[in-house]
Amino acid sequence: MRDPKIPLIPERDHNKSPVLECVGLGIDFGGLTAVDDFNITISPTEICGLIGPNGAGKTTIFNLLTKVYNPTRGSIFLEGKNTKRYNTKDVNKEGIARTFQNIRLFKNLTVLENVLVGLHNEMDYRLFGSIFRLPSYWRSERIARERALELLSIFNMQDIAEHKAGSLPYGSQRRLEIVRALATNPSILLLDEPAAGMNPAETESLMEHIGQIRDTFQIAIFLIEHDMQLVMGVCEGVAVLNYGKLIAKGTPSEIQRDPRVIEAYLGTGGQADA
Amino acid sequence: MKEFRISMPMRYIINSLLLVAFIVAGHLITQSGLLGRAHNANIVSVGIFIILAVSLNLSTGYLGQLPLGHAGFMAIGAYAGAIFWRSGLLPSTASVPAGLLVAGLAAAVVGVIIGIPALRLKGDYLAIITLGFGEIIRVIINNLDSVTGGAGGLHGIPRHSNFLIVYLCVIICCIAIHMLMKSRHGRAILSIRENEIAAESCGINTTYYKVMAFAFSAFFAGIAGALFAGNIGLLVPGEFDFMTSINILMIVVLGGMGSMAGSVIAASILTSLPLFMAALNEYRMIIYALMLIIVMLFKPSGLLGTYDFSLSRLLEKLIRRRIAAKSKVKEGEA
Amino acid sequence: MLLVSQLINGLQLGSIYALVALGYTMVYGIIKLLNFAHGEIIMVGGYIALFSLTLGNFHPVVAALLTVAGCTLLAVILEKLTYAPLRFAPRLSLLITAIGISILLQNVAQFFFDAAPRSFPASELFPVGTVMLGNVSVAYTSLVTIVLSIVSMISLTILVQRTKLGKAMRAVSEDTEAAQLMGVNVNNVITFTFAVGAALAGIGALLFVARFPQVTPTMGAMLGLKAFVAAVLGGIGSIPGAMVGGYAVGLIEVLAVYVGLSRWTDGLVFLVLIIVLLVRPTGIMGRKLMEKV
Amino acid sequence: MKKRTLKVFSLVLVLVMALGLLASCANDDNSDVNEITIGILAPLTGGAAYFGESVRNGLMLYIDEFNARGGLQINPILRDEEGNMTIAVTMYNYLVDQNVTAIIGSVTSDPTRAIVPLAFEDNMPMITASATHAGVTVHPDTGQVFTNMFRSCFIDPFQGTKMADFAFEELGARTAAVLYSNEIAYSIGLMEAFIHRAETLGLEIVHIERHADHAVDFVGQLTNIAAHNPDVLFVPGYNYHVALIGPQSVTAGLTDTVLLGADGWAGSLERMEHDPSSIEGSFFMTGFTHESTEQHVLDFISRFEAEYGIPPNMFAAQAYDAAMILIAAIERTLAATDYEPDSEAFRLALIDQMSATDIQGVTGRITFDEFNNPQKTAFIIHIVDGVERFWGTF
Repeated sequence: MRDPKIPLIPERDHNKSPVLECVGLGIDFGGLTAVDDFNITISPTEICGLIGPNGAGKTTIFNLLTKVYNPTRGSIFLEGKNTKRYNTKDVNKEGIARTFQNIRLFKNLTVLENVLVGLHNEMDYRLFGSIFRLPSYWRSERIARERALELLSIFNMQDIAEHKAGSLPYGSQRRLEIVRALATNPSILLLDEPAAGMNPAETESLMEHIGQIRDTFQIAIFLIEHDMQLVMGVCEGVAVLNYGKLIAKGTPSEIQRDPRVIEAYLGTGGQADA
Repeated sequence: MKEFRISMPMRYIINSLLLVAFIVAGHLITQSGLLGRAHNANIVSVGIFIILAVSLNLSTGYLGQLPLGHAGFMAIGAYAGAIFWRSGLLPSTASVPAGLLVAGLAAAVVGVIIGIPALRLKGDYLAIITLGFGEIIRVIINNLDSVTGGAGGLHGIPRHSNFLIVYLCVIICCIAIHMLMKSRHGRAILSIRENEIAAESCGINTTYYKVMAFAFSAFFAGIAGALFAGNIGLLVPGEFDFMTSINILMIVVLGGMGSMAGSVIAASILTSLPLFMAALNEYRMIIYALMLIIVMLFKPSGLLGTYDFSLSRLLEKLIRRRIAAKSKVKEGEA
Repeated sequence: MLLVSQLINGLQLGSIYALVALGYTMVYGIIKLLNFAHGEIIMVGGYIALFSLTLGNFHPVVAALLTVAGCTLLAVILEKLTYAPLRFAPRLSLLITAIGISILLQNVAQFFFDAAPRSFPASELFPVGTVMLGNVSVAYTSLVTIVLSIVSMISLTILVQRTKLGKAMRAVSEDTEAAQLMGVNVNNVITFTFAVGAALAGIGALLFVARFPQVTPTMGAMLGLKAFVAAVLGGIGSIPGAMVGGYAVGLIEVLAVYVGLSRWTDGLVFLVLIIVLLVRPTGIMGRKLMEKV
Repeated sequence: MKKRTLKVFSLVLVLVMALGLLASCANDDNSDVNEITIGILAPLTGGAAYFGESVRNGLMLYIDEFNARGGLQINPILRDEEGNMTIAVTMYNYLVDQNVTAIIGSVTSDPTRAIVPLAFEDNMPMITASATHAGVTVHPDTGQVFTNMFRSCFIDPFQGTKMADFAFEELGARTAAVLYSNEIAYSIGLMEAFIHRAETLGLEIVHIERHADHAVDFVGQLTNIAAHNPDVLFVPGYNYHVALIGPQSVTAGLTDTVLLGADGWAGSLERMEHDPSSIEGSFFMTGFTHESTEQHVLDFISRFEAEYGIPPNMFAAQAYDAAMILIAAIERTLAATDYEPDSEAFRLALIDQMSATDIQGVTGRITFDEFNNPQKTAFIIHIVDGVERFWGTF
């Protein structure tokens, strides 16, 4: 039985808004500007999409937000706090969780263990406690296991908890990555092309899940996606990036009508990306 | 039907009883002289190499780094332990465990000092920097002759590494690493091997865990070094050169990176070969090197892969089979 | 005077390190492999030179060409047999394979040629004697070594900067996948890189045995290690870096002896490496590498 | 059923007793002993294999010759210790398990020093042909003599002292420099003794330099030494060092200085076969010379060459003597006592017989001092025209 004193979904203070704010964010790679003057504000339970042609710098923005890269210019505020001094793990502890475009699961660990790594900072026993198997170890491990299984049940994956993560089909791997990210108890979830490689039926169910996750966990979701159907169906706000610059922001319907977006996607004699 | 499982406390009791039985039986057998002295001596060396391999496996197999200076940590432990024992600070009964602890801590401290800068660097750089540190340690031991005896060696070390002491250390080492790995800390270490960026994105303090695994690994290498000193009674710096590090690495790779059982088996076989197959001596290094290459080409995870032996799992399987057979018989009767 | 002759000695040593370091740096730049077996290529080169001069009685030029060709061939065979199948394997596997090859070559050499060092007829390869530069006497071998290594490095730079193959090499080292998409035959380029590195190692082997007339199965180990230190010191992946690093290591060693630190020389080289890596992880002339996520 | 068991049992008992009686009868008189098992430890693989093979060749030549005479047969059990202390200890214990009467070994100092304390406890008679470290026969701290341990080679301090004497007295040197390896115990031992002796003689040490064991570049050290222009340069290294130091000393401008060495130099010319000119005029000390006038030495050289196709080096000659010393002592012990050859009492008697050794070997007449080190003549070799010339005894 799960310890009722520890809630699955922690209370969140939604008075603090916005959850994420970027001001004049930019990065150069050896003289080449990859992202420039990127501004965005995401409110606590917003689902926001980030679209743009290939090579526009979308994943770079995620890498900046999670401090995989350090920005050359600008600031990132997470729940009002400047993340200037944070590194990747601090950013995660402060509330940003992410998935990766090219799935980065712990392939040789089981599905359950992958989620347990996500729950790492939710457990409290020390090195001493693990080697001598103190009661704190047993209690903490038991709670974490239950919680992991519960999180897996979102995507109905609890029965494959003992399978190796690397042996899962592609779609399940993407879903497991989302579960792992959720396990770190974020206030904003970054999804990097969550529907890539999924068939239309899977994408359909993923859309439902994204909404459901937001509703259950009361978190913001920021997602990069090429599948316009998904973006338009699930996002409340959409930002469009081209050549490292934000060219449009607005609701899905506004974006669809924006001439700059159409220009960016179709270009001059170019091919639509999505 | 629910699958049969042995409960946790039961597993711990079974395993503890077996370990106690192993130690007692081993102690009695080696004391009785039943096996002969050569085998007794070999068993002790095997034990020391098991500790070395299992501890290196922590940083190679589990953490996924390639330190090439394991012999350096072994050397620090060996000299620290030997100097402690020769000083006669403590009465003999307390001296042995205290010396082992001193040896392990000395190596672990150096492990942290080396680890903090070295682990900032990735992959090949780590390999080369640890190799460099290993060489530096050897040069220092050679030059600090007033403390270490220099090339002339440190002699007259009490030779108390018998089966009991060595295998108690083997068991402590294996259990400690096993317990570590089956915990959130262990999963954090594995996640770094699997995908460092993802691990960091999950809030894992990768630097902390790298240094921790490294220090753990150094700690047990240091203990193995002290046991080595207490086995031979003589230490010379040349014993802890690059080839010693490579030999330990070879055990780990052939046994299976990430498999404790593999390390134990490979250490036992490879260490015993000079005694049992002296005819192979001339070709042994060639065979090892070829095996290393072939294993990497065809089974990069090593002979046992990441497989780990679990007695409880084996017992469960046997009991399950028993239950299944019984229920079949019952069905037949019905 | 003492210092000047010591410095010339350091330059000669450094030239050899630089030539060997180039092999490390090129291979590392292109497939991110620390080619542990590179030192052993030099050892094999030493034996080829020895046997072609003593058993084969070849003309020194023929012997030198045979050495360079032999090293190149060996490197290409090793690359095709072991590294190529592991192109997409984890880096750790590649590194361990390289260590395996290194041990294998050492022990095969020991098996066939004996562990005992063999005398090398250095005087047959290069003329013995000294020239006076000002009032410092310099051995012919020192001059030949320094000049030959500079010539080799200039030709290499031209090869990499100016030729089509060189451009392909740079492209592969920049981004293997992109180069492949652009129609570069990545496999051939990698093999070619190994071949060039090994050819330089062959020249390094000749200069080494001319200076230190002794061939042993383990002669490549320490030389290779120090050359690797030189490559890292200069900034791995950078050709001028390898030269700078090579000279730096050579001079550090000689100057350490000059100031009376002879017992610490080996330790000192590694200490400098560690300090450089900590202060400037990309080496003196290296570029910052960004991992793709 | 029961009766039959009893019958069988008593029959077996009688048989065993009878066999026991027979066995004890046979051992009443040791003149009947016709085979003695001895152990040999040597590195036959690894870096020290060169020394190990030389020693093995010398030992086996003597043992084969001895066995060919008929009578007592020596049964050698040879084990490879790979130059590794751990393996040496295991192999020593293996030989003990085989109930060997005595052990010849090991070859290099470190593995030998690892074994000696064990062998001392076991009262195992041992002799080494080439382990020169002072600590092989005497505990370096307590000064206790390992009474069971003998050797047929010089010890390190002896050679250092002798060479200082030689430089001062015979060469008239007044200034000296030393280039030694601080990573080799042998080199350190010689260097310390040389310097110590030089101080008492008034031979001024003008410069000391060090090198790593596997160093190849000595020009830096040699250039520093050349700046002091010493009369002699003592190089207590091995032949592979000499082969590199020689030519580099010319490069460094050390042309007027005489190079001196010790038995590590044996084989230097072999290592420099293509150009030995740089060590022309050097002197070194050794335990064996080919230029003997004594017939039994010349016979040994020709027999060795006939057997192995190469001339014997110093290690082979000292090994030949080591085997001779041990087997002669075994013969004397057999004659003097009636203990069983694998008994402790026999071993103790054998140790006594070995201390009483006075034998004419191929490396000279050998007796042992109170530290079980050989008292024998040292040969000085002078390198003239690229060959080793016997300069004289010293």
